[in-house]
Amino acid sequence: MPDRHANPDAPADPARRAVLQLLAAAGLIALGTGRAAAAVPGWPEEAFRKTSQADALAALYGKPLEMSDKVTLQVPEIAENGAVVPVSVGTTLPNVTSVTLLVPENPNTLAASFKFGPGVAPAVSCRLKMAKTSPVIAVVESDGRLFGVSKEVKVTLGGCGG
Amino acid sequence: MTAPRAATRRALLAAALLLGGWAAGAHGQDVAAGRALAFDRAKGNCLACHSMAGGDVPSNVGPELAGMRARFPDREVLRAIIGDEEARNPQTVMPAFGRNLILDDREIEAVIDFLYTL
Amino acid sequence: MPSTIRVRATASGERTEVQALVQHPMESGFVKDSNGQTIPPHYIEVLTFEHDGKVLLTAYWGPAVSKDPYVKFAFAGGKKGDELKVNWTDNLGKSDSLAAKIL
Amino acid sequence: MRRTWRRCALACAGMLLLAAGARAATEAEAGAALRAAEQQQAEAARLRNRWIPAEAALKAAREALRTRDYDRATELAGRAEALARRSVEQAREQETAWRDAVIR
Amino acid sequence: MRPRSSRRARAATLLALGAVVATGLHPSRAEERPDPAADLRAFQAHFRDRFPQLPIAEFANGPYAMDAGMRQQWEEIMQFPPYDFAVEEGKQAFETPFANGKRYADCFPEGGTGIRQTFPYFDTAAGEVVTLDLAINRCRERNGEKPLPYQTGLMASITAYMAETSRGKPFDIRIPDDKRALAAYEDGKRFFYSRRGQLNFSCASCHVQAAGQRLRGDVLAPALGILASFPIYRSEWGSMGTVDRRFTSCSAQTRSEPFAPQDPGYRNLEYFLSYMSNGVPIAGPGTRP
Repeated sequence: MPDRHANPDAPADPARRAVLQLLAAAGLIALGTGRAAAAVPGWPEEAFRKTSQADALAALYGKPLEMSDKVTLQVPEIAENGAVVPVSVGTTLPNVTSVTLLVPENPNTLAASFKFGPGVAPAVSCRLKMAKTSPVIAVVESDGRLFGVSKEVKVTLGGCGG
Repeated sequence: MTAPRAATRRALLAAALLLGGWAAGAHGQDVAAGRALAFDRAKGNCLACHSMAGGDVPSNVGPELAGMRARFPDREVLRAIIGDEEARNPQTVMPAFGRNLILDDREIEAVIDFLYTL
Repeated sequence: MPSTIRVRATASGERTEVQALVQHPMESGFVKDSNGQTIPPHYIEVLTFEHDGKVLLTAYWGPAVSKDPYVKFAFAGGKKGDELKVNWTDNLGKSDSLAAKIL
Repeated sequence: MRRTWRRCALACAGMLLLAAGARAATEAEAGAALRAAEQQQAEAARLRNRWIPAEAALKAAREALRTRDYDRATELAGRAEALARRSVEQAREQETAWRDAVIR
Repeated sequence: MRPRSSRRARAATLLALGAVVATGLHPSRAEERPDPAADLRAFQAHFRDRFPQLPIAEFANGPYAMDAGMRQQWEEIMQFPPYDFAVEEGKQAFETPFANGKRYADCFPEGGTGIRQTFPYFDTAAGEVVTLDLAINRCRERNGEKPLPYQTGLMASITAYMAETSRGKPFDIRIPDDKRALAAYEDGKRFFYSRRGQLNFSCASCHVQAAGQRLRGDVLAPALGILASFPIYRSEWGSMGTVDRRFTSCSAQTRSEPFAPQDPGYRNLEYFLSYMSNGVPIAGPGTRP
């Protein structure tokens, strides 16, 4: 058979491997190595390099964060797979200009940041990778101030061993 | 190679353990090694099916591993379950760690030492 | 070549809901291939949605966004038949864009 | 019980002797061990029940033999043989045992 | 392409069924003869008893039918499933003529639309089980094209498209009154229940005995309906995979050397599993963790 030796799953599943290696590399700043091109203008490179929540937020916004129950964050309690964790953020706060998602236990804390134009509803959904069990922090910029909420997502590996 | 008679096998095992223990030194090391084996996905991978302290996963294929010394006062019973549960319960989904050479005798003893701390 | 971008934008009343899926490996740079070689980081950095000459949403992404990334948001003011422009650029300087009709 | 202890003591002595007098395996011994393992694995293949660890140990044994590490080749071939033997045993048992698992 | 002369087979199985009911006895194990219809009733009754609240159609959704937390994530992902790209690619390939001007549609009944639920079938002329994937490659070869690799890529895309045109149609697998067909069925059944590999698992160990239970982050899918969502996009793979890919990785996970894709052993297993799922609607392509 033509693809007998082209087993796409040998030796280990790539996504699982990815998560494992994210784990192994946690704490290392590997981002930026091997970059072939300069960052797209406007992309907050500095913030994406940070490995702590405080540093990432400082680089991105430079202002303090307060927790607020006016920000809603929908994440699973147990991620079905750390490679694809659905995340939804919403808020009742007014004049929202941006939403940022942080995963403190990932090698680099900042996962994604969304800038909202006028007329856009203050809510966004996306899918994130998580290296291991970690809080997910959603930060909403409203009237120039930062409000956040944090929820833990449990990430476990798949059942079958290596 | 047919299986050696039970008594001989026990004797060999005891000898291996004596010598092994002598070489490895402290008993605490066996517990640590047993824990590592139990958690290692390529070895015991106990967490795949059982939840247990320190495991942080919700597996429920097998019973939770807790109160092991009370549940299994006889070490031999626990050894038999890990080694070849199919011999006791032909329809079990528990792999035969000993019979199928997933863990060797010393590794099984270390896992038991660890399980007795739960 | 089919586009790397798939968009579903549906208007109902004042509100237009936008969902997009992009075909992209989103390599983190932490993964090794089967030969033990590190796969270089390759991920979308910026994704934008434009409507009627105005930028609605700008997504700044890092390597922690999932493979074949997805995003959903909504805005006021879109009409059926309007054009929605989507564009992404990645860290290797590659990019793609698509103009989708609002349904 | 006493017999067990006597056996234990004997086995201890034996193992110590083995350890002390451990002598390098020869190419012939390694080759013989590998052939024995290959024979078992061929039977497992015939029964369509080869185990991945058996195949891996066999491959590693061949490699060790190629690099003239006869001790390692002998040890790995021994492991491969034991694994392959068990896989053959499993396949033979399952020829009838599977029926007991059928939903009925 | 598919011979539809199984009325006799059904009459025969009905007769056999009647005999079993009449005597009120299971055939004793020693003299066991293949009785697919009785097997099917027992198999589906087992899962109905085990998950009484679940309508049969839900079994197509595997772990997502078993666990609320997983279902919620699935619903999020289904808002824009990652297999969309594959369906698009598959549709394009399906509609593109071969070099000789013929198309896939020419190889299949109904032009290849809405027929996924009839695969695999037993080809009484050739005396073997034919899966959809095998039929696709044979179609290619008959038309002078090279066969596709079986586990992922274009094969997954084409079967994804063909599955999508068959959504909601219940599995309709037939076992003709043919000794070879019964033997193929029995071989698949034997494989399903046989312990294999160093971990000593049969398919049934996980997907019957531990169905619905948690294995770390995973929830084990019930065997009933397990192939109804194929091909699948698995987050674990980060790509599409066919039934062959799943069988191969399942084998490897039990530390058993996988067969080659489309090995008769795997085809017979697919035949057995699909027949056991008769009545479960096609829901493919699907997503899985």
